[in-house]
Amino acid sequence: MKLLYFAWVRERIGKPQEDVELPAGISTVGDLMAWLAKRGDEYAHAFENPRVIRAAIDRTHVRPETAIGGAREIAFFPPMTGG
Amino acid sequence: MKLLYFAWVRERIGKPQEDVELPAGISTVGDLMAWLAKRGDEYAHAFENPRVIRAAIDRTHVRPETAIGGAREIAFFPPMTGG
Amino acid sequence: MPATIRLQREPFDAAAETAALTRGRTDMGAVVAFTGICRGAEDGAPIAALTLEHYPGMAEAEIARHVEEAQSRWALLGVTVIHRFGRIAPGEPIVLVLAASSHRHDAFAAAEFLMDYLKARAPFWKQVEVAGATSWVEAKQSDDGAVERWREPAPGRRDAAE
Amino acid sequence: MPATIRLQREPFDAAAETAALTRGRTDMGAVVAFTGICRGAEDGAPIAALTLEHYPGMAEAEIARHVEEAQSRWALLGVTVIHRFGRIAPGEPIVLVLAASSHRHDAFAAAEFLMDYLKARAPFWKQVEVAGATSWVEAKQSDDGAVERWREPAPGRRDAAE
Repeated sequence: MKLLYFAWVRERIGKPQEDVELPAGISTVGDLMAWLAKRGDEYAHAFENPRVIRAAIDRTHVRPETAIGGAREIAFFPPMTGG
Repeated sequence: MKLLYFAWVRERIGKPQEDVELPAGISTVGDLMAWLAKRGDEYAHAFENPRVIRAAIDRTHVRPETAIGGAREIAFFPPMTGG
Repeated sequence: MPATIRLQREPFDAAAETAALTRGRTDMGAVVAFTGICRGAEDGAPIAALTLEHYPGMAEAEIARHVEEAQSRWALLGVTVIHRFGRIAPGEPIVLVLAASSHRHDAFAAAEFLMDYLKARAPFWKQVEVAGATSWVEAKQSDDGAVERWREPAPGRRDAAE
Repeated sequence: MPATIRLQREPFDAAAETAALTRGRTDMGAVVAFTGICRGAEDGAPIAALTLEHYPGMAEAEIARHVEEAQSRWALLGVTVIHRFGRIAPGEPIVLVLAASSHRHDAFAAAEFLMDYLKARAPFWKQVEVAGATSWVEAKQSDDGAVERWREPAPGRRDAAE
């Protein structure tokens, strides 16, 4: 599965994207964030306050409780500041 | 006193402006409209439905019950359709 | 605050007016431009032209008063209002309102307020030529409603200010 | 309805975009143009530049979805949304929203809806350079509030339609 990171999530993790193999038992976006947070200090820093992290599955905004299902691309980023 | 007419009020009366001497007893804008309506068929036509006529004293919107006071210029016109 | 108010017979250049309002300014984070254009048909009937009559002197003074009101209600950094009179062909611009602010809600609210005002309260009258006949455009009740809603702070917009 | 959506690094020409949207049309009685500009200061501190990051692919798709929503809610005849990314200096334009309609209220509402959406929901992130240091701009709660109000018909605007 392809993961994308933007803005300070990208900066803290230190890369814009990566491919990961998810272990069994990860069914929601929130599960994925909790699992990522344990992958190292840079991930722990990025996901230290998961409530402020926004996520998109296949380029559509989703909530932490959303099931990952057959997602191809999941992105994590801070609240948007466009316009 | 100078009277100004605009749009179909002007067309019905047949002139854009005129100077008039008001007789005694005319104290409000509504009194003036009633007096003007009796000055001839063209005025009667213009003021046949005084409720749709708007008025301004010295370039400020006023209501029929507004006192004429020391007005220099009174204008009568249909509801505005600018913009 | 720079305020430009102009009544004119000639067409205007919205881009040039916007450039004039914003040139050299880095505090204007939001500029709303409204352009009102003469439509080619009214209720399905083709329009040959509009002719706008106005009350010289009063129109300028009334617009200026409403620009001042807009300035007192919203944090504006500049306003331009240009309203044409005389004969206007379909596709030609009739009116331009520019409102510049640091933040978008003030610019949007002021531009819409000024347009609602111009439609219902500014001393202009439109005559329309359809199929060789001219008639005066009737005022719309909805325009009166639109201007009345500004008498109280509109719900849902002031509290959304940035 | 013609809809133009573009993300680009280069500045845009609002006048040329407006001309492209309205050329040859005599049904567009009302055109609202919103331009968002990089301000020269934030909370009193001079800004050297903004840098905008975006999520390619998602940004275009999300904007297109909201243009469609605007089209379903208001009687629109054309919409243009241009959003820049990359480094943007003070005074330079960041975003352009054009909404054309027969009537002004639809054009105003659609432009404001799209801007509120772009501010709070479109996948863009602003980094600001102040005094040699860069930092990510924090999202404003008021922008969330601004976008939430569109979930229900806003009081005082739909009933003022022409």
